[in-house]
Amino acid sequence: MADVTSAPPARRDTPALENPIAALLTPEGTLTAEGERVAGVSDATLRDLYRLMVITRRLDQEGLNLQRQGELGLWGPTLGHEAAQVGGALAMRETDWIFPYYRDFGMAIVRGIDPGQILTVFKGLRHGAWDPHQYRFGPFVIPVGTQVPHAVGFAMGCKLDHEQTAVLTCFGEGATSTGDWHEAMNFAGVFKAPVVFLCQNNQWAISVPMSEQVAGRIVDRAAGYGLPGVRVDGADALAIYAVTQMAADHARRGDGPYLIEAFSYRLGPHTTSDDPTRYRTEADVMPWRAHDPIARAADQLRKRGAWDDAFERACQSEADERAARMRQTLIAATPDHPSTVFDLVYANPPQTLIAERDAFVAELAPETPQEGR
Amino acid sequence: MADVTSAPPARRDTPALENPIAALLTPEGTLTAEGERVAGVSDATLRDLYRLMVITRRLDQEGLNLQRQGELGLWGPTLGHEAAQVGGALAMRETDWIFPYYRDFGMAIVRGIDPGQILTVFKGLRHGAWDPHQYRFGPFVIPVGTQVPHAVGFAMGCKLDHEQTAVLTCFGEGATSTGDWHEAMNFAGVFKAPVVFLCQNNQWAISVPMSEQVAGRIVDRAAGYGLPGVRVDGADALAIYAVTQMAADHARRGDGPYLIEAFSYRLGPHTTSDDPTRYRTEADVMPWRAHDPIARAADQLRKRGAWDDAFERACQSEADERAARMRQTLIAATPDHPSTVFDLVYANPPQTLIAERDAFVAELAPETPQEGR
Amino acid sequence: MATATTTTTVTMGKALNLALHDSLRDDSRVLIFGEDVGKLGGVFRVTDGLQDEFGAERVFNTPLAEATIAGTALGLAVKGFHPVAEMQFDAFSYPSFQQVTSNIAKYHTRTGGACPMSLVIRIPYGGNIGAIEQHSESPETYYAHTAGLKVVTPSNPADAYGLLRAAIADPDPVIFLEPKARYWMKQEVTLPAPPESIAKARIARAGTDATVIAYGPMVSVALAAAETAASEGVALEVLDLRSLSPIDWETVYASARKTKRVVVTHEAPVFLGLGGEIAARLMHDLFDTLVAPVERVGAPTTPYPPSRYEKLFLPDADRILEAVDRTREY
Amino acid sequence: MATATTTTTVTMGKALNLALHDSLRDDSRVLIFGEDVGKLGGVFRVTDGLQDEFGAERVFNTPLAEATIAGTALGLAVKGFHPVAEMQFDAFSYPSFQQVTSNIAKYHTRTGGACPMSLVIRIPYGGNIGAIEQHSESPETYYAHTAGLKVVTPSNPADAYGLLRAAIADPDPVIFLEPKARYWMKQEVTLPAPPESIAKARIARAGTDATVIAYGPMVSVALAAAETAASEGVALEVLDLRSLSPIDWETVYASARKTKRVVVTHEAPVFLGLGGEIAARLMHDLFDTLVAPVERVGAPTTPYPPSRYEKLFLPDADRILEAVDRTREY
Ligand SMILES: Cc1ncc(C[n+]2csc(CCOP(=O)(O)OP(=O)(O)O)c2C)c(N)n1
Ligand SMILES: Cc1ncc(C[n+]2csc(CCOP(=O)(O)OP(=O)(O)O)c2C)c(N)n1
Ligand SMILES: [Mg+2]
Ligand SMILES: [Mg+2]
Repeated sequence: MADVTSAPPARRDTPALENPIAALLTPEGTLTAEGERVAGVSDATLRDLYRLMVITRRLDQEGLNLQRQGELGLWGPTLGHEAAQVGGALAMRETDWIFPYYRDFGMAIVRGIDPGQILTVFKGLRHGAWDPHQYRFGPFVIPVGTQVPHAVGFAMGCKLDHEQTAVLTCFGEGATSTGDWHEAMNFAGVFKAPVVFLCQNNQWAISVPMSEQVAGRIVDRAAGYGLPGVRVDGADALAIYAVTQMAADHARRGDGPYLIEAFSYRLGPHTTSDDPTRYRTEADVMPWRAHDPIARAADQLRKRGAWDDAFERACQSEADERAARMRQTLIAATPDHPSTVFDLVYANPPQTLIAERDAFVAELAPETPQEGR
Repeated sequence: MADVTSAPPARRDTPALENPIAALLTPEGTLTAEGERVAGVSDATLRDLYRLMVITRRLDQEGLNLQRQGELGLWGPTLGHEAAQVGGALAMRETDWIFPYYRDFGMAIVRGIDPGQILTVFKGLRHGAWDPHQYRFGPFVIPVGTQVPHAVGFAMGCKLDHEQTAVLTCFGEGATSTGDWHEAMNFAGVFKAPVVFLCQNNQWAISVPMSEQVAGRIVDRAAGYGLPGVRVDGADALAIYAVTQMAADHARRGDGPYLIEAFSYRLGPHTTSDDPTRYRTEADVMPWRAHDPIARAADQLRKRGAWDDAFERACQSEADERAARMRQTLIAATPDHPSTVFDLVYANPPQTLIAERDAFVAELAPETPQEGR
Repeated sequence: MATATTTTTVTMGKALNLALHDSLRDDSRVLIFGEDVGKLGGVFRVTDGLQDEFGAERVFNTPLAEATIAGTALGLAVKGFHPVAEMQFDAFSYPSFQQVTSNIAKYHTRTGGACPMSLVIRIPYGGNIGAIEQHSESPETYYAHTAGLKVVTPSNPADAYGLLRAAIADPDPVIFLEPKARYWMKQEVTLPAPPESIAKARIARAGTDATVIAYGPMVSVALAAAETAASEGVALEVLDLRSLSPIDWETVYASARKTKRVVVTHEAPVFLGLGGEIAARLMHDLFDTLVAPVERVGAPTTPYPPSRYEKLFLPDADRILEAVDRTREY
Repeated sequence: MATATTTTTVTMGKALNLALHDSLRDDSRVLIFGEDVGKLGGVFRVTDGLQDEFGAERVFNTPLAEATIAGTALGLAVKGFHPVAEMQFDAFSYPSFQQVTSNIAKYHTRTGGACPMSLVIRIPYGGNIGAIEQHSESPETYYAHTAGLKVVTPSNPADAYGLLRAAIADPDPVIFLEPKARYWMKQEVTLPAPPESIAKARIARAGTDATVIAYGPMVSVALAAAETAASEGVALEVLDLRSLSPIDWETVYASARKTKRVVVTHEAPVFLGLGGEIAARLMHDLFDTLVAPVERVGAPTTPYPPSRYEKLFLPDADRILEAVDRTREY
């Protein structure tokens, strides 16, 4: 409140924002030589990034297949997001939390959540498929932008508990148009919450292009909250990993929130319900196909001499084998008893609901969930 | 959509923001000599600003008196806001629209709305007391920040109608924390709506100081929407008038929105229901008392040799005389028939409501509104 | 498109599209905006082709911000436009709740009648489409309980056209609820049809033994139930409310007086659903006329279930018929 | 403050303040935040002195952003805190409607029960305080219709203390509606009292001739009506619901069975108010027991009127007694 008692006119100018991380990036949002040195990402980690991106893409492709084969009601592809999701998630410590958005399949994989279980949500078996506490990974949240205040609240709690926990939350560029996003950014700044905001700017919100969605640049909004921010090449897992790790350290140190804009492109449809041919041409997409996270990581490994074909083959076969398991898990997944819907509403359910449940079950028998389909 | 088809990595950097208006201000937010020359505000206008501020303060004081005397249920003083309200409103053309917030009593006066009528709202006689179309002045809106999208929508309409109309909307610094404010800023930027955002930053939202309310600086948020913005000394009516006029021209020219942060201090209580002694000391307020819009304008007039005691006396007596009239109007104001509450809900009321109204009126008789109190 | 009437078979989605088209054509102040309503034509294609024909000034995408979609609609209404704003799905109208409840519903009052809110907010609602969470809700109680709004929902293509045109022509704010599971329902209609009154209910099927009151997606279910009942010699009257606020009590009472037995059904939870209001009022005013208590068939007091279970939770013809039996065996 | 019980006369505002105080003292995970809850102690002083005693880490002001007050409460609940968030007035809870309806009410389901929403949202509600627009609304239908929430409202200082402590202790999200016109109502109470069950109704006055069901601000009005009725030899039973979701049907039915005549009253509009749900259910289940239709006494279908007229619109003892007469003369 110092500014409140200061003599007029109170300027309260924020000192030119300290943002050493920005200095480690080229204008294109990749690491400078100096940046790569400072970040000190090991070959092993870079190989992990590559491996997990290959797996993510393969499982994502399998998700598409399963949807086409009628095993899933819906699928939202991550194609083009692999670097942001794998790089961002891998950069966080195990003890850190992640509040993802609905497209963060790749982050869930990094966190070790069984992808076959994740898919049961898109099969319509349940609204959420994992225990957030077990994986320190929040549920996929459908109302756009609304997970951002959750992450900030959780981060405020980490600060209250004097923990060294950082919180990562993700969202698309469309989410930055929501009031919740702004309110949460401001809260994070006011409470200096240890949260890293990772915007996965894929330039599309379903059919709405960035130019009809975002006034100005998302990265430039950080300064308006007195926060540092950088825009990173969304196809560069190494850069995203390094920047996210430094931003999380920044948050853990108590220096407050950080905004990262990972700039890439949504190569696939919004979801399997979408028909992009109605609003964009192959000519729009084409230049971005080359902008490939996996190829980029392979190059970086080659440059480091940390690449060999055996490794590539190993990644591929692990991916194929995981995809097969995911398919099995999904197809084997059986619905819970429909009464579960009642049981999950409250931790301490009222008698009235228990009575409704019993009446429901009585009416149900001998029907089975299958018939319910 | 050019950016969408551009080759990766699409930078879409906004060109360094053109902001010639900023160049006309000192770091303290007053006009530079050059600024005063460019703005070319006439002595007559400066005297108008002074006169209207004196009237505003006098009527505001009378509002306080009337509340203390039990004639009003509530009053929210404008003390400390005179420069922003009078300067901002006077800078707009008659054909321009203003979407005010609940504290904009001074703007309503500039627009020629009968202050005695305005007070009937705070007497509890009606929810709104003027025809927005007659004065090109929206109603006072109580839910904080929600008038900002209204202004942007109206401005989008002005653009669709190819009018040379600019729209001014006001709000406090607390309102900048709301989601609606952000969504509206972004809409304005995306649609290049001819709207001027005037933040009356009085450093308090009831008991919440700016430091617990706003992360970063409000003026710095403009750049995040690709918009120009300036912070002006909130006690300098001349500067606010000049900047608002230039910003409105900017908007009329089709160059899009502009953000002005008028930085001052809430010298009085939030409203007559508030008790500031619970959260701030006289020591907090004291330095700001000298920061007086009316004294400032008087100095500026003296410097220009455009000041004389006769003028000062004339302003005072006009203010006193207007205050007396306002009091008369308020005290004379009689409640409408309570059935008006039903009549105002719809333009095309359903039969069901008309029936409810008739039943209500039947039950009412022979009661009178007075007894209803 | 000519104004001469033509008879064609259209889906409800197409009927709504034609209503928007004809409104844009006939009134230059009509605007359409929302998320993805432009080139894509909306996720349900209800605005298909409208931007092409009427231009991006009158039919345009907005940023992802429902509160301000509603708030700018208010501002445009003050400017003299007739905005038709789209909320992409039921649950995604909730961010606009403050703008709709505290401003749009109250602006006519607040401005002493000087600023009528001649706008429409279109909301696809209801379940039964196998969707993920938050895409299948029935929010009608939230809106119908809010004085200052009008709430309308069609049950078939012909009504969809007539009611939407009437809603756009109405000077008050109309929440237009579109039963998304019926977007693909086909019907032969003569268009352009004269605008419907937005406040009138409709007897969808005449009967004498009991009245089933339904609206939106449940009307066709009620009609199916009536078919079955007929085959068992029971003549059900099916009443399509069409307007949820206000309710056309005249038509409701007339039917209830005639059949003396009433079932109300909706997808929304029974608790504080419209069925409660209708049942309370009917049993109050026709306490001695009704021979059985009014039955309600709706959802239990839970969030909308995962889609795999939705058919078990949604009211179906069987549950409606069981309710009818309860009124008849009473 | 000692935990030995003491009997004192307190206002409802003070009782709520003590409940917050004792919850902060007894459970280190309890947090209090919202607009102006810090030094000011809230615009109604319900949080008076709490920041001084428990520090600005556990009792703090937030920016003016209700959606994120609710959203951060969710995040803090996941972190294992028990947030007690304040919305400054009824109508100012609407910006949080999406967070409350789509996230807080559904998070327990969405996380398979792993993340209970052990939080309370306090909302001063109701009219009768001579306030300007948007400070006098009764939003209970919006919340009670939303599955996944619990909705509670006290009518007197003793219940205010007990119910708030129980709400904070409950593992589910509780919308705690505080009848602001009763903040200054005094009562002698013994504190700390054992936490109330949050789901039990209460017979505020026993009677035999008719039951008046009320809650929050209307209970004292109903009791006044009962006094008047008594002087005329009519014994009214007054039932205080206390919990609006779930409703304690057992207690409601027992009273209705006994008196066979029921009036429900609330400040909210009659249309889709709780009275409709209660009337529909009572007349359905006790169709042959009730000797008269259930009467509803509430607000007409208009926005809350300017304060000068509010007394004419608010249900009062006379209108309740007229309704009672209708049930007795039926
Ligand atoms: C509040 C809300 N409004 C609308 C929707 C419908 N919707 C789902 S995803 C989406 C686009 C989101 O775009 P973006 O934030 O850029 O994320 P992306 O899908 O591109 O990764 C929309 C409009 C929603 N889920 N929530
Ligand atoms: C949405 C909403 N939340 C809370 C309130 C209660 N309230 C009225 S004014 C106010 C403070 C506003 O502060 P600011 O925006 O800085 O404007 P000022 O009153 O200081 O001029 C609050 C919290 C409200 N009116 N609307
Ligand atoms: Mg996107
Ligand atoms: Mg302020």
